[in-house]
Amino acid sequence: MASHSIAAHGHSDSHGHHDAHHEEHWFLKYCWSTDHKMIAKQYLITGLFMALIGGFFAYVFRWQLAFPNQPVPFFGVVTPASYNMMITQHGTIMIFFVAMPVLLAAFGNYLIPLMVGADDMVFPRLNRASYQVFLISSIILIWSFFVPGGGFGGAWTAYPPLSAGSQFNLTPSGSTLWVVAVAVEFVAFLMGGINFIVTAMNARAPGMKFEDVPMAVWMIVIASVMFMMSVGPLIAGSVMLIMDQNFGTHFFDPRTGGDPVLWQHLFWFFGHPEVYVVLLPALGFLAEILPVFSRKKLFGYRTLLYSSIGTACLSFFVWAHHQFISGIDPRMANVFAATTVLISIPIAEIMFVFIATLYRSSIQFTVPMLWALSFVAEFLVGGVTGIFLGASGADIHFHDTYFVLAHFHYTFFPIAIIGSFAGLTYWFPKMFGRHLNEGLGKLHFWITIISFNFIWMPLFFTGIMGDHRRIYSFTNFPDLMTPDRILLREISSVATAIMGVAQILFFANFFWSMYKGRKAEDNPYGANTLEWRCPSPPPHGNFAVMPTVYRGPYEYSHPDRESDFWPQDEPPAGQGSVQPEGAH
Amino acid sequence: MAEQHPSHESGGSGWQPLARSVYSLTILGVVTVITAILLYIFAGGEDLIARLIPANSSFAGDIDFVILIIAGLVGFWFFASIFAFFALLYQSRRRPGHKPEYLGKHDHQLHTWISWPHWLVIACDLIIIVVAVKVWHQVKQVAPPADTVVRVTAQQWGWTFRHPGTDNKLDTADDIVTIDRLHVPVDKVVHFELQSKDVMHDFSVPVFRLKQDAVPGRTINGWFKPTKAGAFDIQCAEMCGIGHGLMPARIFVETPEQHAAFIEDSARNASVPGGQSIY
Amino acid sequence: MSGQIIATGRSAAGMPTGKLAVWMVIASEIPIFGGILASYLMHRIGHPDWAQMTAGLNVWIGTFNTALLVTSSLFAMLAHAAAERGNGPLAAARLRLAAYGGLVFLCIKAYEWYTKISHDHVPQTGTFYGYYFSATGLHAIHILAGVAILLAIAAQAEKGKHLGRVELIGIYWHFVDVVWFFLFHIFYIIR
Amino acid sequence: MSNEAAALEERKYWRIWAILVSLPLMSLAAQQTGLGWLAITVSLVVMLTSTWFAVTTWMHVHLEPRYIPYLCIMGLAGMFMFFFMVSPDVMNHEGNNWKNPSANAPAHIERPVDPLKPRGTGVEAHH
Repeated sequence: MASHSIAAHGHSDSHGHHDAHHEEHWFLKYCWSTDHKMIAKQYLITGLFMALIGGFFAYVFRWQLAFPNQPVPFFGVVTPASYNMMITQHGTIMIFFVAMPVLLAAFGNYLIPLMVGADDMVFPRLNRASYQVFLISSIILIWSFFVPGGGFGGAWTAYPPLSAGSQFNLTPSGSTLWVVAVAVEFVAFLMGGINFIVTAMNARAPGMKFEDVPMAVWMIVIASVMFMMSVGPLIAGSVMLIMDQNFGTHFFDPRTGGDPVLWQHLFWFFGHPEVYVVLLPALGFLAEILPVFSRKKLFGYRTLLYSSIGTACLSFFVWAHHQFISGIDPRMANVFAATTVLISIPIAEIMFVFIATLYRSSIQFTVPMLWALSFVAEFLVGGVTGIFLGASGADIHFHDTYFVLAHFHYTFFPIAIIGSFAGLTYWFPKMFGRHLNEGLGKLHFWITIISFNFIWMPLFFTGIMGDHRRIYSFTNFPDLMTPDRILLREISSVATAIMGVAQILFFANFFWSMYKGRKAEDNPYGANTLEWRCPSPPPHGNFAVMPTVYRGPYEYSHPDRESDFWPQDEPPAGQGSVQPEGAH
Repeated sequence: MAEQHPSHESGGSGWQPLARSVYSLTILGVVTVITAILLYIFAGGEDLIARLIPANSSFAGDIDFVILIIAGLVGFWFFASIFAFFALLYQSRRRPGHKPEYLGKHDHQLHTWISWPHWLVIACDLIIIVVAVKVWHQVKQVAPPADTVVRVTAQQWGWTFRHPGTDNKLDTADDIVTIDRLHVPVDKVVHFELQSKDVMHDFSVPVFRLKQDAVPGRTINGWFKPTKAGAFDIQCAEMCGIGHGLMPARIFVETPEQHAAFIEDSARNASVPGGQSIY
Repeated sequence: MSGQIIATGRSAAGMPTGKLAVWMVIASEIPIFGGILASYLMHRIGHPDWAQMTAGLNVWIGTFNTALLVTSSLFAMLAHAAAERGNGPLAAARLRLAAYGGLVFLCIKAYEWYTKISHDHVPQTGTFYGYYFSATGLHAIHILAGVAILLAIAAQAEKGKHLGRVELIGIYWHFVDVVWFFLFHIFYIIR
Repeated sequence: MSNEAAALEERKYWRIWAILVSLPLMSLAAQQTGLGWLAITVSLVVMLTSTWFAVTTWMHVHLEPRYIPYLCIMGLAGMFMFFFMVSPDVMNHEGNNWKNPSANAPAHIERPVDPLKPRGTGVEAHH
């Protein structure tokens, strides 16, 4: 194909410059680098920083809920406006500015080129641009807290007309900056996602067939495709919302033929797949960690892959279960209830695959393994409680109560926090060339997990008892101020504070080990995937010799071998035949 | 670390006894749990939820029943998975002399792990869908004939309730308009017309298991039938701005005599004349 | 691309990396335009009374714009043919013609908007105008970006560099063209 | 690629150009007849055919691997599903236990609205 040869030629003749990365000015090295590993670390640090902000907000409003209208330590008195602002920004930050950058962008950037045996992303400068756009968006978001009127306080779903009219939300510039920040961030992740997809599809090492791709890469690619396919309507919708806010249009304004319900659909058509966009990378980390520390082949590679694709497809048909009672036609609720409950099938299969992987394995309870196993246990709670909300009849009672929040956090805390910790502790030796402190890690793990369950288990019950979300003080509701409810809220809030304090352990461990930790070998865990076949930390260009892949990523404890792992790029005994590039 | 674990087992051989033990153990524990739950639900345990929050409307019991049925079914899966999970964690912990097993690619027996639970999940899903949709249809899609109609108008940040007066018809001269206080007779089917003046609100009465958003520009109809007299909270369940936590209201479920008295003296001192000023 | 990136040269998926990326961009654009068009359609079908506003659109200008875009796409196509023969300067000249077509399109669109606004047919005065301005504006932004990229790639092709990119920008340019087919028929013809 | 083959290909492109220019003229003519149903049918046909021509003969989608058209078709299918699952709420102005009188509020207002000045609700316009 003529264009093929010309394209290849066009790529090959632009070289000869932009070499010798190592001897660059520190600014070029740390802030202007096109190296996928440095960009991944930039995403990681930004995400962790945003996580601190979001976590602090969570502590403040939990404390306000348990001890209403008393000054919160380290913050002061919480006004309704600041309460609304904090819950809104907590949701926005944790979903769009922590889970997405850390799970999808940071680990996607770091792992995809290493795992598929490439030396970098296919579009390094696009990659750098995507991080810089993301940085701008998070700066805009933080800036929006300090503008006159305060940050946007209309909940992270931003239902108009509340979000559209400043005479309603009383945050004239905060609401606009919020929408702008989110929309700009979508653009950044579109660029990054296209980069991920193209890299994983096109830059695979010679001999790496579809079934040899590590599951983490598969999951990140599926998530990027889902994001690409679902975010479009919300980008259009946020343009419309910005025009409603600033140029007096009436897309979502019922007073002149607009329709508020349209925004709900535009938002949730993206908003539900978004949950799976961040879920799938976390599942991918599990699929890497569980086999390594149980020294056993992943159970049912194909089953896991097809279930994930099925989940991805199905998740496009369920969005309106967030709107059962939000003014949609009740007849539509029946359709969406059916599709929503059916999505439990592929998710259940994924859980079965993980549990079955442990059967007759040899489990080693290291810190990453502990995080991965706790993901399975906690996510099961979140998964089964989701059925209550998908079933339209039961959702009448549960909608917008703390039961929803508890369910959501039992799914999202494993995804965003446990998944990130699992990935961080697992790949830390590769990222920074040093080992984390095992004891500190275990201490941090146990405190976090126990306090997490103490935060959210009580809120299931306050939710059933009718506590509605986003209410800054229950003192106005006599039915909700019974002693048992107050006790449950206080347990949850105190646990929140404990968990917040426990994170100091992690950051201490993180930064101390980064410089003082035990030096890490290239392949400390005896893992098969390609990222463990290059020095840790990998140099610019990753591999001394570009690897060739001969087998799947999960060949552990093979009966015919002395060592219990079999790296993907180790030539089979006797034959060293290199398959041509771009086979299949 | 892990290189010292050569394994000379071929996939599949000798795993069945252990699998059977894990299966039977799991199934045993789970079946006991599920039977206990279901027995509890069917043998007069419907008020499991009602012990947490009173069920004071005609359909509250049905919604609680949906919740409990789902609790039984997903409880089955939850305990099955957790039981198998921890059983496996213990059974296959790393210890001397314990060799991990290599999975052959075409070991079809292993796929019983996936296949039969998979069909069971589908069966449970169908049950849940049927039950949930049935109750949803009865609560949200159809309504029994109305004994009385009230108009509920939400705005930032308060509620306006328009009761039909003595003639039991809305939009007449003798309508009673109250702020943040809704009076309804007990054991009567009350239809409500839900409207919003500015942003989205949500008319929610937890003790009735009743919740419906008020969308500006739309009129949404619903119904409820209180079964116990008393005064209960009305919450706004949709974020509606700074005062979202500050728009509580009370619903007064009254015996016929109390309700007649309420209409009586409201008509006598028409505090809000006709309520036309509200609109 | 930057550096001696081996990854960029690979094509394990059976097509050049740049082309794959362009198709991904197109696949991610489809929901953006699809979302706004679907929202417009369900409003328009629900509001027969919008006909008085849709009747204000000048269908002749729209048709001329369509022909203009098609012609500009033709030149992008011819530039691709020239590039495949390795004739850089010819490809550059044709790319520039395509870019000028896009610029003229923008000028006509600007005139059209001007007439609308001068009749007080601004987005504030009706949801239809809101949809009209945002949809055509979104498309105009894509045209603007396309013109810029066309000129940049023309400058490279002049020196015989990156001839492979001529085809890539061509694909994008045709896609913008196809989007305009939909906008034109939905806004101007069907009304 | 030899020159005459190239010239042949360019002539093909010109032919497609002629088709693509004449198709909108057809729909224009159909619309000028003033028959609504004719305009709609013709323009739908023209929209799809011209898209088909552009995508196949200019974007050469048939030369790409199979998953490229599938991906684009998936996106289109998603938008169709979006339309058909959302229009019951947005396109209809009344449904099961709800009605939307504000949708019939005046769609065209003479002066731009001051976004800061609240106007009456559609409900009010309805009464």
